[in-house]
Amino acid sequence: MSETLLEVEDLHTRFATREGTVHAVEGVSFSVDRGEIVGVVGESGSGKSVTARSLIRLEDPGYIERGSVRFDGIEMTDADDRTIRRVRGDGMAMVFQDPMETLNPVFSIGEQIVESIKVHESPEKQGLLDYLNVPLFSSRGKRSQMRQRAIDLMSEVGIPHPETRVSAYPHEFSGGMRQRAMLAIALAREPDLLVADEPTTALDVTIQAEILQRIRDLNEELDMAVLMITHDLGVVAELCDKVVVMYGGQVMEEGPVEDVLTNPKHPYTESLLGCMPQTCARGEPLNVIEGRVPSMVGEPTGCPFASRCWCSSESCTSGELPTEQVGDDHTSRCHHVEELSESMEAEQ
Amino acid sequence: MLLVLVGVSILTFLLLFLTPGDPAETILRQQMGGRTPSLEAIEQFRQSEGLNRPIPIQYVDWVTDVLQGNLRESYYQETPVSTLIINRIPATLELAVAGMAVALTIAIPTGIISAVHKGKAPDYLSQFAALVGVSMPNFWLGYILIIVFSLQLGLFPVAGVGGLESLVLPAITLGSGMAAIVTRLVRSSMLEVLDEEYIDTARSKGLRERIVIYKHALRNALIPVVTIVGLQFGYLLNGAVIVEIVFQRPGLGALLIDAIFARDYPVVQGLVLVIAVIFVLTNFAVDLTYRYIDPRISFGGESA
Amino acid sequence: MKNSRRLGRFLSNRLNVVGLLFVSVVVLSAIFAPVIAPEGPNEQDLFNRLDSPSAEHPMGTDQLGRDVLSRLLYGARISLQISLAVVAITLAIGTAVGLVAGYAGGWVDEALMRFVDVLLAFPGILLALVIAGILGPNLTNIMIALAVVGWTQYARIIRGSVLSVKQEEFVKAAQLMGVPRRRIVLRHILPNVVTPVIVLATMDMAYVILGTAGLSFLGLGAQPPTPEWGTMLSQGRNFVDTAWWVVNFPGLAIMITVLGFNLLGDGLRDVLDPRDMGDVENKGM
Amino acid sequence: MEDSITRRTLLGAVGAGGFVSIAGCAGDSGDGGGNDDPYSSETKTGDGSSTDNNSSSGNNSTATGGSANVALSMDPTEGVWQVYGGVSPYYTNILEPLIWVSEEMKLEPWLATDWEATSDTTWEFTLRDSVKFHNGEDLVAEHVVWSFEQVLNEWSYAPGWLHVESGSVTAIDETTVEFETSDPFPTFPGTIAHNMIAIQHPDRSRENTEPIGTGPYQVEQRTQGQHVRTSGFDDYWNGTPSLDELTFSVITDPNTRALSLQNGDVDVAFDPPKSRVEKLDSNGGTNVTTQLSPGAVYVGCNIYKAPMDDPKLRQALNYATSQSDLVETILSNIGVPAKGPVAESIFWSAHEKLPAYEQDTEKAKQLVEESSYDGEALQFHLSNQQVDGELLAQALQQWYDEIGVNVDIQVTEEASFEDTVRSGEPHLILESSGTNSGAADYLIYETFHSEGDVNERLYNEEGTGIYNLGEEVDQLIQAGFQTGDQAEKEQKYEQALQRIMEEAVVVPINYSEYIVAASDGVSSMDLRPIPEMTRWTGLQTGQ
Repeated sequence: MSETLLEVEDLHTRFATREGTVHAVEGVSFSVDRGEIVGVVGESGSGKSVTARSLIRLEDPGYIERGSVRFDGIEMTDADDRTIRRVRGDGMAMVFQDPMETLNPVFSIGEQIVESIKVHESPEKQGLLDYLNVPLFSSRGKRSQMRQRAIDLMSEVGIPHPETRVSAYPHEFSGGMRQRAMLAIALAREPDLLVADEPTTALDVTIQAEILQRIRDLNEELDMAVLMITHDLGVVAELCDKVVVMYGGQVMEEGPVEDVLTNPKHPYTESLLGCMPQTCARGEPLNVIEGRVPSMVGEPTGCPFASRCWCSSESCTSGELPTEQVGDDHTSRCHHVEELSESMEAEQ
Repeated sequence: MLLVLVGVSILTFLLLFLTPGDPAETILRQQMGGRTPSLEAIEQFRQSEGLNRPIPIQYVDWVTDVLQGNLRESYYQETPVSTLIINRIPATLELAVAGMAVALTIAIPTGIISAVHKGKAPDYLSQFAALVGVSMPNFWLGYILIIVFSLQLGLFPVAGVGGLESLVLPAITLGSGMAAIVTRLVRSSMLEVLDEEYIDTARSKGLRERIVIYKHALRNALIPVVTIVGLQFGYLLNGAVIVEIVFQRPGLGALLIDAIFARDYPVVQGLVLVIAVIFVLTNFAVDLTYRYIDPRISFGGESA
Repeated sequence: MKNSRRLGRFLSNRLNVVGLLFVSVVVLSAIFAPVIAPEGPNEQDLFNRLDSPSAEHPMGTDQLGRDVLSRLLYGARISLQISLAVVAITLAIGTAVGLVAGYAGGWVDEALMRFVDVLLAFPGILLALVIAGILGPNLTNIMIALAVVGWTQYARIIRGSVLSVKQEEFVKAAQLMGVPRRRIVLRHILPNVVTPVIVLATMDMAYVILGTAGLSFLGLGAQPPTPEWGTMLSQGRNFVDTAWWVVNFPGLAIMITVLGFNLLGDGLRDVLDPRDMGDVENKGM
Repeated sequence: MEDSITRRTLLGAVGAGGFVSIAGCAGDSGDGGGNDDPYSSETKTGDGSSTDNNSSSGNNSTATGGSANVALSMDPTEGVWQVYGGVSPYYTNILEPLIWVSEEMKLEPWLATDWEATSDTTWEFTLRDSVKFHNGEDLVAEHVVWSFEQVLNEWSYAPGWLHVESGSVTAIDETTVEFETSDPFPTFPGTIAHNMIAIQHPDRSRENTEPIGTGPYQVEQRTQGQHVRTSGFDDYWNGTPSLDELTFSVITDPNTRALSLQNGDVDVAFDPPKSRVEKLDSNGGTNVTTQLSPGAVYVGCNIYKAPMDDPKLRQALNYATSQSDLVETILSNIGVPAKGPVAESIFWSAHEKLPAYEQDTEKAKQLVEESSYDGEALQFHLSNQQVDGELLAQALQQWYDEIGVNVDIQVTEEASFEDTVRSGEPHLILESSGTNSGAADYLIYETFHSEGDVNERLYNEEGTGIYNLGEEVDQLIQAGFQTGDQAEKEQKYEQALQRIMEEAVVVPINYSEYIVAASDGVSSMDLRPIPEMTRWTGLQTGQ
């Protein structure tokens, strides 16, 4: 049953900036099974968003230095444009963080969903004039059919009065409604995997809960796997089956949610948990692209968390990080796993 | 807008009073085919034209006439200024539209290519070409085009107004400078848009890059372009004066030059006023277009 | 430190270097014209008219047998003088109006800005053309005309900047502490507008040179025998195909200068904080 | 009729610059009228390219059909021509005056076959028989009366210019018209031998811009500011027009006119730039004809403005000038070096007898030394319409500089140029003179007489003037002006001109020629000293 849908292995994504090369993602590996909800958690600048973008090859202006992203048997890192488009069109859909900016302001919501349906139906045949809705080049009958489908999708994601709102423009929607619309755009492609990059960060708490609920429902109804990128361990706890904790472009800890949250095997996870309910301020927008992650400029050495870690030792500042198996499907990348377990047990 | 128009009319009217010396004698001498007018004739002319009265009253008179659609009569052409202007508008309009078409035809693809290949050879090349375009005095370009395309290749007539063929060179001359400006604009606008999140959304749908660029990006990138292009209409009028002289097109620009040199003040005033009004109205129209292509701006909003 | 990095960035773009080079060539020509020029700009030789380029006359001779190269070199002085003068005047007027409007606010601001709107309702060169045409043809009048048309954009930038700086806490604080207005303005506002103004002024140099050439072409230019480029180009137009050097060298001189200032302006805009340039555009009616 | 030969026909008087056009038609001369031509003789014809027009335009036997396009510098559709239905009689041959002006600047009977002065102030004109208007009607006296009334009412200056008031033109019978002048006006026939005084049919329409004239070509289509297309008028009284279609295109820029010809857009181009003449002539496909006009170019000295009031300085300027160098270089050998201010082709110009100031820089320097000049910059004004004016002015500036005289050149637009001149402000003025009609006396009167147009204002207000030497010259000019005797006129004017040149009131430059370029196929162009009077009836195009 637990068939692997997405397999990420030793992924390195970098950015060339004036200040130097930013190592945004540095050897990340994890996997997502069909129907599974996996959370990727970390602070702003931890490389989790870049990881998500790399999966569907939207890492530009960064570039994948090495590693592999295998989706449903397709190696994404060296796929041609056509293959990438096909995967985007019906395999892997993405929902971005800020719904205020991810919808094209000049096209109606309906149009943007319809486009998604079109791509899904025939990813190869994309005529520019058809997509521009130039009369002779796009069939009206087909369009109204797709429009109906768009309305269905809108109601599926919980947009009220979809018949009237289908021709509304993004600016006429509230943030929550926009994120639902984004969800509809993603669902239009009937994806096997939904990559959600902080989909609720920019929203009110109540709406956040609704959206998360909607994602969970979709996951159950459609058997759609979800990769949830978030900085909020609460979201992870509520939604995910598995969690990947990232810091400094590297995976710190990975394991079943319950395991990791109740029994963290990495100092960083632990400190994350420590600040969980209130201190984790919500979403300063992550901006790896402009190279504002100076800590990640240059070849990383040792553990990225070492400077902030309470138990760091000399061994932490250089060399490869070990990957320690700390439980069933639970790994931690820390030199001090042993001591950590001991001290934690002692605390308890 | 109304306030601006009032200001425009005042300024236009006052232009006449920049004239060094007494315009009456100059005008009369020309009306009389070069003969020196007698002092009585000058006085009489001042009387009949109301030049003796206080300037504010002259202005009110003039505006009253203008509001009734009466731009007065040319001193030398013995034709109402409005007729002169209306006769000349088609040639200029044709030129402006063709120039604009040339500019956009060159600028939009170039701007897009430049933006898509930012920092690479095509970008530098088109940026440089665009700058060369704005940096060339357009009358020089006009003559070069005449030499190459008319005299050497024999493709187009040297001058005049007629079919499409006589429009080609003037339109290119006029359009090139404008093209340069618009190219830069399209480029920067495109670059800005390509950085937007919704472009990633579009790509993430599995859309072809072509559709992403020409549908999602271009439509947004054109919003500021339309504004500026509209505001650049004045630039076209600026250029039209020179192009009309180079290619001997009897348009508003040529009329203005003749009128200025002949001190035909009613024509100068009428033209300046009409051009300014066209300009203001264009800006207003641009505003409306803007609302149309950018759904975020609602119709019926304030327009002050 | 920051400046040297900026310089590095400026020089890293080849187009900027080209711009700097062009402008330097023109400036040096202007300064050293008497040294470099083979002849005086107005030395005629009626019996060697329209000679094609040769060792003696690298750019040939014109309708009166004058050395084209020498005239171009001296012409650089004229072009730079005109554009510097116009830019200086527009800058002075624009700054004054912008500061007054922005700082005074209220009806003063309203009145000044309406006036700016009115001026902007005329296509620039056309208005300059009418003004210069009515005043009569000579360089002074061209400068007046271009200045009348040109100052408005400076006024807008500076006013906008004043308004935004006025909102800043430290200015309010300074005001409360009784620091004289003049000091506040000079200390806090001017530094904020220097960047956009420098960029605009550089570009304006180009605009003025081109505008002068256009007006000269229409017969409103320099009085003979001034070796003004626009006039040279315009009067050489009878020779487009018979004596190309008479037309095309002045044309190139204008183009290179204008191009140089444009490239330089672009480069400066990129290097100096680009964010400051945001509000240069006018915002409708 | 050979074309492509540079034709130096030294003919009678006529205007060079279009802008002086009607200027001089004033004056109250006392020349005898009648059929007698005041400018007879003394003309030599360079080559036989002309035809006797009374019979000739009737090249009917060789009528070939075809079409031609003539590029003009003036706009024949300008508003001022509304009185004629919107098309100018200049150049187009659509409308004709009572009297034409011949190759020799003689008055040539045209729509009128004969005229005579019946008293000091009355003239009787006999009209030609069976002249047909374009609408098929015959020309009768009433039409002439109507046409004059139109002109007299349309142009405020017309009554003063023609010395005829509205209402004083009457039809005596079908073919006889009587004119009553407001005062004795001996040059009346010469004055109305002018394109602007054309005869038209009362059915012509101002509103629909439909001219109806008697000329060899009739208007087919008129596009404001662009062109007038005409077709041959088969019932023309003076021969059959050779072309089916003749178009006049407006191309105001001289260079563009030349380029258009080179490009084959037009067949004939008036007044191409002198600098292009060689190219146009040597080019395969085009050739150039030049024709002496009654125009002259000279530098006028404002003798009432210090230091120009010193004759020594004025003479120095003359000695500094080489007319032949100017003609040979700047003017590309087009035009004739001048010795006086009146075109050599006008019989009283006294060209032969005037003293020549040969260029003599040393003498000039010495005169400057002796003069009251002390280094101030002299203001040298010229009009922007003056063809080659800036080049001439700059060449002079250099020569004057060599003798130590500083000159500042001021080019002003035509409109204010005349004002500036009459204000007495400039020291030196580049003048050009000419006439568009069969009358030329005003050339000397208006410029050098104290009550002439140029000097009148200052003379009356301040007792000064510009170019007027005073009582003696005034009397000579007055005498020449009023005499009917040609020998006496010649003598009086000559004496006046002698004084003018002795006192060096002017620095003569050249007598003007105008240029017409045409494609090689074009032949039988019938150029006249007055370019506006060029005849097109016999024009042939090779193709």
